[in-house]
Amino acid sequence: MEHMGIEPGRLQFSWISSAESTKFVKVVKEVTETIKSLGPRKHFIKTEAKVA
Amino acid sequence: MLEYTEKIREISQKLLKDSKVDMVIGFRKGTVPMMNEPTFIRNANEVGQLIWDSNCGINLANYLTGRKEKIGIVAKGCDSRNIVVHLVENKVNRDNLHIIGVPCKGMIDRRKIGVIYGEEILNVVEDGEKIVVEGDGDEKVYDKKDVLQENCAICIHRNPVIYDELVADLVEEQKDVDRYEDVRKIESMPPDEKWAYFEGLLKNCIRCYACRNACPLCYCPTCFVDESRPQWVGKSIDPVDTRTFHFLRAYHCAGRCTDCGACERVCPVGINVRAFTKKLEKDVKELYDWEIGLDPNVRPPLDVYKTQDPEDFIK
Amino acid sequence: MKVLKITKEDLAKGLDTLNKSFRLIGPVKDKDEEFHNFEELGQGELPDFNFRNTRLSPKSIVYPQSEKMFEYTLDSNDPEHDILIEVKKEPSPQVVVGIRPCDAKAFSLVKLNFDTPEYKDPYWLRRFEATTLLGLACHNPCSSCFCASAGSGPFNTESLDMLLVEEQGGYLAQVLTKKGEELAHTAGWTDEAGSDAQKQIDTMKEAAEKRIKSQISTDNLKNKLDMEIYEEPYWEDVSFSCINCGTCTYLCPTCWCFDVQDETCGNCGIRMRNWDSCMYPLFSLHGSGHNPRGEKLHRVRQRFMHKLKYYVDKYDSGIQCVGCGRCVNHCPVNIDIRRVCELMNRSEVCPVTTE
Amino acid sequence: MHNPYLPYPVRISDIITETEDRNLKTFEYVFINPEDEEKFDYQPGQFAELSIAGKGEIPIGIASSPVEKGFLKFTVNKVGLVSTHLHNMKVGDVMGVRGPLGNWYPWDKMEGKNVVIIGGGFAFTTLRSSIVYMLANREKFKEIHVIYGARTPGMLLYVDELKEWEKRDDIHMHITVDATDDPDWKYNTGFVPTITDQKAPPATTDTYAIVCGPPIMIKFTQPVLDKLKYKHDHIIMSLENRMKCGIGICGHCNIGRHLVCKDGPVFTLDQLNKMPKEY
Repeated sequence: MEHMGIEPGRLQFSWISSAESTKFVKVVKEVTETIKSLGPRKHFIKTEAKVA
Repeated sequence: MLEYTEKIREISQKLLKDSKVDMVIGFRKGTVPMMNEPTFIRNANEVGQLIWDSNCGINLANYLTGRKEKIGIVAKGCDSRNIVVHLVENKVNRDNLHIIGVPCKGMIDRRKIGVIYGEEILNVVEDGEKIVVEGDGDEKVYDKKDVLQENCAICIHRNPVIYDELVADLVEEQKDVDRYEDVRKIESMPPDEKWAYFEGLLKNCIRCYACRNACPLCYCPTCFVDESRPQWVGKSIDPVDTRTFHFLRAYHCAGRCTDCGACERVCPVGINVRAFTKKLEKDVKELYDWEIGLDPNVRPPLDVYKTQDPEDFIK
Repeated sequence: MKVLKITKEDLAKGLDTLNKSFRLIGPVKDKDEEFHNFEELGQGELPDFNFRNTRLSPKSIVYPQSEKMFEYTLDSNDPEHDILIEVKKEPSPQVVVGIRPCDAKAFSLVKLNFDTPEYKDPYWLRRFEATTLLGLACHNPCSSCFCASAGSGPFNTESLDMLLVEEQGGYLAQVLTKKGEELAHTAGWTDEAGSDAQKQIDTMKEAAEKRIKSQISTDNLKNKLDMEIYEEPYWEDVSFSCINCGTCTYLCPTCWCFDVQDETCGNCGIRMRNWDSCMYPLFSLHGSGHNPRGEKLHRVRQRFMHKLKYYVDKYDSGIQCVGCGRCVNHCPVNIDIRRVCELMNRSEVCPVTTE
Repeated sequence: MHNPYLPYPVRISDIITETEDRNLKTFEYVFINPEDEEKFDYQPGQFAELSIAGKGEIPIGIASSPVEKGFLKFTVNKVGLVSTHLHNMKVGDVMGVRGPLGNWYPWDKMEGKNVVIIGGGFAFTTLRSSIVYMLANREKFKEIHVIYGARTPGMLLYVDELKEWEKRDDIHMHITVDATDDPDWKYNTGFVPTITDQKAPPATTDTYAIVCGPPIMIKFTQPVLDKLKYKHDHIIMSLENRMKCGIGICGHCNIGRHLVCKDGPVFTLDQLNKMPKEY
């Protein structure tokens, strides 16, 4: 995704077991913070199809 | 190339005569310059149709999917690697195949020659390492190495990796090839530039799916773009949908793509489709030190879990 | 018929004038690629006539690959929710400059499908009516062009409003329709050519036709029964190499099939149509999973049968092909309609045996 | 210019679950603009496109009859994207109907003739339309036979009407199920072709058979009709194919030079014999 121009940070991977509730909260928090700091998405936005 | 053609015919004739195979899949001479047509021969008397030259770029492994007959197949390096992929993915049974291996010296790039010649091309003759182009302009002679398909120019597996017979002695493999110069160039771009690069790349795409359909990996009974429940991707030529098709297709080829170049070769509007697949090929090479299609007995890295699998990208 | 003389300068000037009141579309060389396509010309931009034919056919000028048909809202507060509303937009008047006679002829073949006694396709017809076709005669047909034997020709004037014929220093222009006359008037092309202009054009036409090397024969197609051709054994050989992509159908100026799709974004959406291709299995797939043309042989046969047999019988207007050669040149696996046409057209001659 | 792709807005006025597997529902519609009903002038055998904004359209045979005024009825099998969504809709919901489309059973030819209707499964919809139409114009036809079968009693469509027709003496009903363990089942048991063999009247130049059902039923009914000496131009069938536009333009549903949506869906077997088997 980043290779084709999505800003770095927007795509994140994590592995959380169903038992790791604190890690889940932590990761969600971090992800939302990172995304918020990146601001609105510039690319890869599908609105009404651009057709004739 | 004449000796290749003769040997292919000779082997095919014998296979068909001895009823070792029901059909031989190979190429026949095309009707326009620099094009050959994949074909099948069932009758030993018709092997004269089979030919070999530097216009056999279509990946014949694509014609094996789902076939149940005993098949003789003419296979250059990349075709043979895709046969291996088919074997690994259980798409074809090794016992049903008789692989006629062709040590390959690269396929010529029809588009590239068209551009540098500039005028309409009427005939192209191969003379060893020279390509003679006849057309509306003057006759021109090119070095074959200058007009190779891009993937052939950086190919490091020209020899078939799996075969029952060879049509000629193995060729020397290319050494010290920088396979990923183009990928690195994109990697070094800032995000917006990357975005713009791919936007420019796809601007002419008409979503004819030639790239997908020429690809031996793309054998899904229903491709995700044809799915309506759920509809993963829109069907118009909206640029976001077009891009989604291309990059998702590339993902589906991750760790499976042999860089045979069929996708790029068949594109009617000249898109360098490999710009998508090669990044993943490079990643798989760097992360797992893996090249697909070399050994039918090893499972690919994205198929198996190993404790030492890299996981830096997982937080 | 009036023949005008237009110098290169007058052409440029005239096009500039036309560009003010029309959407002007002409062949433009793609900046990265080796081919030309029809593009909208900006103010002051001139068409590039240094081309044989464009990679994509100009059919999309009248029949875009994706086209909006209706709009709707799903917002239940809107009194018109869930009701499809016609998109109110009249196509702006447009001029296609430099269209080749084969591509123009294609419009007349396709019109038979979109303009029928029972139903009129408003989208296609409105765009077609808003379009003026300023053709460019072909002096140097490609080696794969077979227009002359496909019912068209390098100087064919069917569907054209005006035909430009390049000659020393400028053009002779045949004014063919009222639309053409108006166009010439607006553009300020008024110089009538001398009395021998038509003869001059005819001579050039003859010379161009002679340059066409490739041909097909179609004389037997009509006499054969559908099923006779349908059941021929050669379809396996013809279809073997096909990868079922849509290149042939999408590049073809006479392929018209489309799919209808709804796309919703939030509460609003559009119903649109997109080109479709009989090469795709999905094209004929039933909801039950049954597919009447489930094998690629069926689909390849369908394409050629449609173009060279069904169409011929249905409309009595010749074959549904203008011989532009796009599918011949760009089929990824070199399935050649000329070869298939020969197979379909050949008459079965029983070999005479002498004992 | 009239836009033939624009559906008439309609409101769902009733929904009936027809079969025990709940996969078949009959939808009754009223036109939102009353003047549209007049424009929607149809014949038994025709179909229409049911249109749901955001989902698409599906071609469905018209199950109501032109002699029934004030509403339209369609019986829809749940198979794809649109039909599944439709099955989840409620009375009062707004959607669209576009049509009537296609040709119809040859009513002018069949006037004054015997008519044998042979139907199976959920293909009985336009046949219902036809029966209601014929009963309303009873004097125009001679003998009317109806052979209709489903897998089980619970899979029969329009059960109440079937029972009503069964009671009449101006129509010969031969209802059948493939099998049943229902002790109260008082009609036939057996496949449609078998019942046709037993009950259908012999062929005359004055007798037309309308056959509509799943491919397997059609396949085995045809030899029975041949045995009974029905001429192929007296056997009338209704086809379906994947369709989009419904008006002969989009190219999807062709069989040879014929378009099922516009030149069909009704063909005689005689016509079908000369066409590729692409349906």
